[in-house]
Amino acid sequence: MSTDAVPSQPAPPALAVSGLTVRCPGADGMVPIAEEIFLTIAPGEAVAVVGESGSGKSVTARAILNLLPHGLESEGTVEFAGESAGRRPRGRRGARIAMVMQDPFTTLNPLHRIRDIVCETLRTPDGKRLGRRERRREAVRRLAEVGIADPAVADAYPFELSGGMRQRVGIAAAIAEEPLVLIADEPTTALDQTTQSEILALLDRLRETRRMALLLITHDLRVAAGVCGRVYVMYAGQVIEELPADRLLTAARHPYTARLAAADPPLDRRLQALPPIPGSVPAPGGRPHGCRFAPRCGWATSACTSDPVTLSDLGTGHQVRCARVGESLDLTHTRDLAEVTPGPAPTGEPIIVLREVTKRYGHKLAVDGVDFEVHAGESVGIVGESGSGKTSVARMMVGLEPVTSGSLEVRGIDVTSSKVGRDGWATVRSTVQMAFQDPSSTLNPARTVGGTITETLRLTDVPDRKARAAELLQMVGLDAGYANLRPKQLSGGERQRVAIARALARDPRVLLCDEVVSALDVSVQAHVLNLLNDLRRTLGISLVFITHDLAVVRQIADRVYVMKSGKVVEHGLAGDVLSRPRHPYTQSLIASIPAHA
Amino acid sequence: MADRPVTLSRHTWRTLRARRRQTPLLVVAASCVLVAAAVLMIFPGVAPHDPDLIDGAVAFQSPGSQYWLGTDNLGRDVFSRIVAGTRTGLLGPLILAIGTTLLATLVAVVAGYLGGHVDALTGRVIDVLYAVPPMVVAIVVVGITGGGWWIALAVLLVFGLPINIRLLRSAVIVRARLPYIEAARTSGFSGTRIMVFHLLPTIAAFLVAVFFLTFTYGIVDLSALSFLGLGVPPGASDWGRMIAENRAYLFQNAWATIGPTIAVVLVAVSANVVGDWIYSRYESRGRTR
Amino acid sequence: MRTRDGSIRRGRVGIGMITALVLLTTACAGGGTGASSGPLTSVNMLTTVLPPVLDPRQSSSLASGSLLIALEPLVRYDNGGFKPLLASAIDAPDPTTYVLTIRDGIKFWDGSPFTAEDAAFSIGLHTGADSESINAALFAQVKSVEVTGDDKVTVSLSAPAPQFTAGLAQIGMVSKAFYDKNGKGVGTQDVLNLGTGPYEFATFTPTREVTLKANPGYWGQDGPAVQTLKLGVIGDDAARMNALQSGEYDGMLGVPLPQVASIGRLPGMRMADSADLSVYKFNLNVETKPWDDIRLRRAFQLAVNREAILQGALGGNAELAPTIVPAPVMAGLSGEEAMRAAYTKLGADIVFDLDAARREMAQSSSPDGVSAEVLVTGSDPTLALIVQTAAQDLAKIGIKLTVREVDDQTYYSAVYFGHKTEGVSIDMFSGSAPDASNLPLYVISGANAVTTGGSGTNISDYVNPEVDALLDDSQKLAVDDPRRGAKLIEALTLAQADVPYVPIAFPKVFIAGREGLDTTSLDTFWWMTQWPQALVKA
Amino acid sequence: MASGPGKGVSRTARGSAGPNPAGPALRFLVGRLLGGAAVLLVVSFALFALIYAAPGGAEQALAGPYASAEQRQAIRETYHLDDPLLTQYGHYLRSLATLDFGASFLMREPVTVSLARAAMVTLPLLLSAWGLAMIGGIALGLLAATRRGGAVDRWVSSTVVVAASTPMFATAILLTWLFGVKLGWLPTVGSGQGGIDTLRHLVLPAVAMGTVLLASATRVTRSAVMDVLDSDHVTFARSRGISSRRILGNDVLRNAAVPIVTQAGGLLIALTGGLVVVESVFAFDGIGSLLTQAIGARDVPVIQAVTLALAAAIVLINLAVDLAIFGLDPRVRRGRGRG
Repeated sequence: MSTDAVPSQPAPPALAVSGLTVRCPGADGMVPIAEEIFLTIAPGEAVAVVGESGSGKSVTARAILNLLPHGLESEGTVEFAGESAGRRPRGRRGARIAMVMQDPFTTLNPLHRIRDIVCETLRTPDGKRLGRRERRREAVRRLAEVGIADPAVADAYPFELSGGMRQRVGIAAAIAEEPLVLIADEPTTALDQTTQSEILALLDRLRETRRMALLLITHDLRVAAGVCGRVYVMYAGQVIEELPADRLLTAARHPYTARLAAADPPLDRRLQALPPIPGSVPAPGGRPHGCRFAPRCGWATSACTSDPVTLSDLGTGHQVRCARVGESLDLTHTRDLAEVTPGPAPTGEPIIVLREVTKRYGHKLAVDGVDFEVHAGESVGIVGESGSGKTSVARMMVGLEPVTSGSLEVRGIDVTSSKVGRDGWATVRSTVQMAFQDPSSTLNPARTVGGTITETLRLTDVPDRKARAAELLQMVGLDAGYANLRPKQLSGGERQRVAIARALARDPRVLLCDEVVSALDVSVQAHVLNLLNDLRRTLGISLVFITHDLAVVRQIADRVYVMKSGKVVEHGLAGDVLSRPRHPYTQSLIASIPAHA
Repeated sequence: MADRPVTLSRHTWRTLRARRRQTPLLVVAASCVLVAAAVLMIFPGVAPHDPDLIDGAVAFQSPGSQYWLGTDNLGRDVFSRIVAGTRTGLLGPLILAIGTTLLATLVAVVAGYLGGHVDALTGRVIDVLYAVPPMVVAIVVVGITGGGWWIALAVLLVFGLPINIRLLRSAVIVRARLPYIEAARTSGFSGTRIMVFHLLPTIAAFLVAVFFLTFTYGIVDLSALSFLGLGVPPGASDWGRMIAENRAYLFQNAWATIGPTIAVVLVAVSANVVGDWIYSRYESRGRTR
Repeated sequence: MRTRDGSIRRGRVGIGMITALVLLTTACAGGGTGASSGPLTSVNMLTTVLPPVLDPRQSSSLASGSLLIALEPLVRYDNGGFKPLLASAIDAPDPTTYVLTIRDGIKFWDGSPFTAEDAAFSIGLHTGADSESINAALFAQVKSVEVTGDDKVTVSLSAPAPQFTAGLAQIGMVSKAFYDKNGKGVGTQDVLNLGTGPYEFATFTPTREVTLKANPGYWGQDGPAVQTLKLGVIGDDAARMNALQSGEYDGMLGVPLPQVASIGRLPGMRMADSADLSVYKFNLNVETKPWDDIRLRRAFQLAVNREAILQGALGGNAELAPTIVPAPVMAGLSGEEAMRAAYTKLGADIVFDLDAARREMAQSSSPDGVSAEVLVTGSDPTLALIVQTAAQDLAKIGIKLTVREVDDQTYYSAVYFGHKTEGVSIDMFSGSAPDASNLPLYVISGANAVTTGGSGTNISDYVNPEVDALLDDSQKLAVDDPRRGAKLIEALTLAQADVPYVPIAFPKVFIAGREGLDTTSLDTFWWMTQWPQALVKA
Repeated sequence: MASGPGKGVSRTARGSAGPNPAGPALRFLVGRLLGGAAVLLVVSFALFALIYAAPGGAEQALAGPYASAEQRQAIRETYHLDDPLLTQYGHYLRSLATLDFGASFLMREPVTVSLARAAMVTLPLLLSAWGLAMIGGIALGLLAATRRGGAVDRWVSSTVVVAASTPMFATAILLTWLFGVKLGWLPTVGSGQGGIDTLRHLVLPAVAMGTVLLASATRVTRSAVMDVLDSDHVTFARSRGISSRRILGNDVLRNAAVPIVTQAGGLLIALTGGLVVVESVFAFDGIGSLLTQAIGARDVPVIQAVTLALAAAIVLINLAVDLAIFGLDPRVRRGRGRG
């Protein structure tokens, strides 16, 4: 990736933010979410702000544009190319600074055609809005610049385009008035791997051709390192480190940044265990006095917790907010983590066997003739982009979706045949259980955590359900106290663990995980992946792991199936498939993952 | 099935914004009114006079120490009749609200969860009932059959169902597809168990909303019906009927009409206010984000 | 029908105009518009009922107030007697034949002459078993109606009917040619009707409003007294009050009893009252258990406090009723002293004595009390008030009455036609002709009981051969023979002893009018007279 | 890095938009009309059976209390009221098929004439009340939503709650007493003789009917507008420097229009319920009074005609609402279900 040379003469920074604090109404009075944020971007430079959810990075972006939602207040100075934005920056928005938002499916006005969205802000020299024909012509030109060659798209409606297309339209609309700074708030999180790399490449190209400053907000370190020159790392509402991008994954000096980088699963090898970060991000209002990361930091000392820590400059554009910055802490980095040598694939008897299974929704063929097996004690990964049919395969295995044709046997019982009686389903249920993707809706909001698990235990003949529930919670690393909490009081990671505990309540032979970690922060993801590996070892259950993230599947699966548009294009040992892919699609998938150290 | 990966929970600070909403004064006042009305309903004996005592000699007394709101055309004490009127004023709407909530929930949960032809059939039936305004049907049915109070209630109940079923059904359909319900299905729970113990608790807020909305419309519609002389027997101390009977004597004793009107409005407003407040407090529990 | 969008836009424009208008009207003087008291060119009067169709067959008693001033009858009622109008003379050679001489030179509004054929046709509308006319009962005895000469019509009856002349005074004469031309459409909003009267029909909204305009070419001498006349019906009490107060209407013919006090107190409104040929009464059906027991009926009669009902429910706007025929009407026939002696005796028999009532109750077939549901109709709120007042006293002796309000149809079908009540009913029965025999023939004549296949007006199904005999004898006597009155009084006294009903009161008829309108000369049969002349004469 | 032309253009965007655009609209329209017809049939039969079973009959109204039994029987024959229910209904359906709604027993005029006369009085009342409720509701809703949480929002919400809970007849009585009798500004009775006079007569009843529904219109508008204001595409529009006035008109109102239009249909239907009460209090000879009078006289053809007219109007209103949504929301037009 091109790292940008420092601009020759010290032109005023395209964007300079200092002392920016955002408060939101909390229980008693206004509670700060982000404090004393500072950042500068030179024209044409790409800078990233990285942080996990709850770090305040997204609200900072909104504060810069003064687009805070109802009820939030902000203070501090924001300057575009030297002049202060002041309280009413409306004049600046669009012309000087613009934004691309995260979820392409809700960013565009559903009732407007694409050409009207793109050219809405354009004016003729004498200030009038463009006529219909000029709007259409201008839209086609601008869409071409963001990589949409087909002129028909200009007349289409947003709901007729794919996620990637809509994001391109969003970008075209945002840069319509040649802004100095473009803020991209998690622009690719909602997209597939291949589309993600295309959009990032597009943003990079636009930055160069238009000498536009790019501020990329993301939770993905690899994306940040791959696209930007400098990175600000935020944690619990504070900037804790600023460093050049190439040092992010290898030479971070703040413990949190190092552990965060390490927790990111590598693609090329499988680690014994991913180094997790214990505990969870402190919520605004409940933040510790001293260094905010102290409670979770392995190297914390009394100095860290006594008084607030200030930034110290290490030169070459590298600043750290850590009390022990002087000492050289032995921060382990990804490259020196112990690798596990992949043992031979365990050869237990097959539990779930799929032969020529197809699944049709109306006129759309989701799954087209898939063969698949899961053996006892084995961990199988299914990888594919959205729309590849991997989730449909999972749902058929667990009986949530009927099979259109082909055979699907679970411990000898063919679920496709009509005469699967009550006890037939009972054995299927006790053989395979499922954990779901969205942490916020995987648990019943009206029930306590303990209630959910004891309710599921009702189907087993466990004598003392409460004790068994506590035991299950222990098994997934949560203490018994969690039993009487409500799902709303839990973090995303904790909710997924409870979901796994619920699945284990039926002590199944196979645990089916459908994108279980894709909605979690990297550090939390590490926890859950380690938990799943431990459960495999201790309980001897087999895993079916469905994900779109190749690096994650590398860490958990023995064998891997790669699916595209309803077909299995390649399958084999994880090591072979991921390091020496034979099918061109697998190769392009692997290539689209941003390079890393 | 487009299984696009779910985005990170977008703005965690939004969940912080649920400020601790202190109960506003208006809601406290409204609940006092409702409690007072309920007490009067249970102990009508509290009223200063016998509401049905007819005494021609004291007809049309204006409000004074003995008769707080004066007397009506037959010399009955207006205040006592308003107190006695709480029976039909509150009981009717209460029965209507409970009946509608139970029936609408039953139909909505079953149709919403099972889907398929059951849902399609319910949809058709709702379209039929939806096409006929409840008040017109009530007037025609009660008018023709000379039916009493119970028939009026039954008609309003049946024709009040469609709107509420639609409201609950859309809430159920959304929740029936969420992971925690699918998890219950994969765990092997029976359909009924899922509907009652898993689905129902999450739409509790909507049940409250339906209950209070029907209660308020019950007050308004039932008093309108008795205003037209349908439902409650003549001479009964029912607010709607009192308003209808005493409107002709607006000049002798205006309070005989204004009194019950204020009673109807007060109870209806209080029910509305309390209903909205409970709904907003409850609603956050049902939501997943 | 306007398109939806069109109407929305116009609706929005409409709203704009209304608000502008409201501001405009506040500028000019508020209050009513028609209250100018110059020479009376137009009179708007409220009334209680109007016909659904401007056709004599569908209009009886009060509703005919709007018809008889346009479709003139053969003879005009004139305080007690009948003076010839379209018929110059009526001769009755024998009790069962009447010969009518049609006056010549009478023209319809369109100039066509009024002939004997028209007269015969007009009477014929109301005769015959299959007649659809609401007044058929008055001509039940008519066997045939023929034209016997270019200005003569002979009517032959199957039995003597002293009320025949009173019947003639109630039906308007119409044009046979007009009816043949318009058939079923006669009397509807677009067709209206053709008559000879001083006023012509202008506009008509069924049962709601009739406007008439003066007929310049009227054949007779007392021609139209005002240019335009409007008769309106307003069902809602408060709306009626507002209409009178805001001056949209100049008065009301037949003010409902509950509103007599408040309308009377309206500024500039004068009220006159006169005795009405109708009676509020409780009916006790002698065929329905347990009311077939005379002692129970007597207990009921003793426990009804008629004085309290008169003060409370009727607001003093009525007179105590010793029997079912009002005193002045009976006096007109049987002479003052005979009526007074009989009425004081009848009145003395009906006394309010709870102890006596309890004694009767003890010896009756159901000593430990009885309960009954009494139906009332919303169109006469006084019925409900009477039953509520009476129920309070009756409860003291164990008779529990509950009230149920039903719509007119259910009430008529249960009380009058089918007699499907629980034995006790309340009604206000009005006579259909200004003759003393009218009420007794309907109420106590065995022929009108449902059990004998009659019309059902004998609500208590009271069949007493002696009473029937007396009534038949009275029919055979001449119209103004005092002995006819004596027989009627004897029949009423006999019937009263068996308590088939408990007469309560004769309501008064109240007529209200602004200054400049003389309401004193109008009585309960205003609708058979030239009431506009009487109103405007002052 | 491969950054070729976007591959992900979904098929429908290119060339003709998916199956022919009229497909979903036509199928939908026919479905609605058939549904509506079925509804009318069910309603009319239910009514017929009800009146058939009810005590009393048209002959009592026609013949009057003094009529003899034979006369009443004769009338029952002429209007064949004694036939069994199904034959009577069959007879009625046959005449309905030839669009002959029959004549009113009582008023002897074709039912369509009396219905038209009544409709000329009721329609202006209905539409002005509906107009008032919708215009007022949208204005207040917008006001409250754009000043969310402020004094205006709280004030509007509380007054709206009171308006929603006051029965129509209570508002009617209050208005007539205040404006009609006390101040004498406006006529309180009757439907006026055309032109300005009719409009003056319309004000009080329209306001009485409108206030109750003003409340729900405001609530729906407020919540719909607030949802749109919170949505991402409004934030994206503001981030591009588009003026808030233009966003309000072009973005917020258009997106909030769908729930508002659905509500508008619901309001009009609710209004038909309140007709009877308001027409009796203001002595309007509209459809409400016609119905009450017809019930009193068991005038079967008129009862049928009025109820069918109301039911048909409701079916048409629902249809109009769906067509309006078709126009507003391209997703519905392309058969992708409601936005």
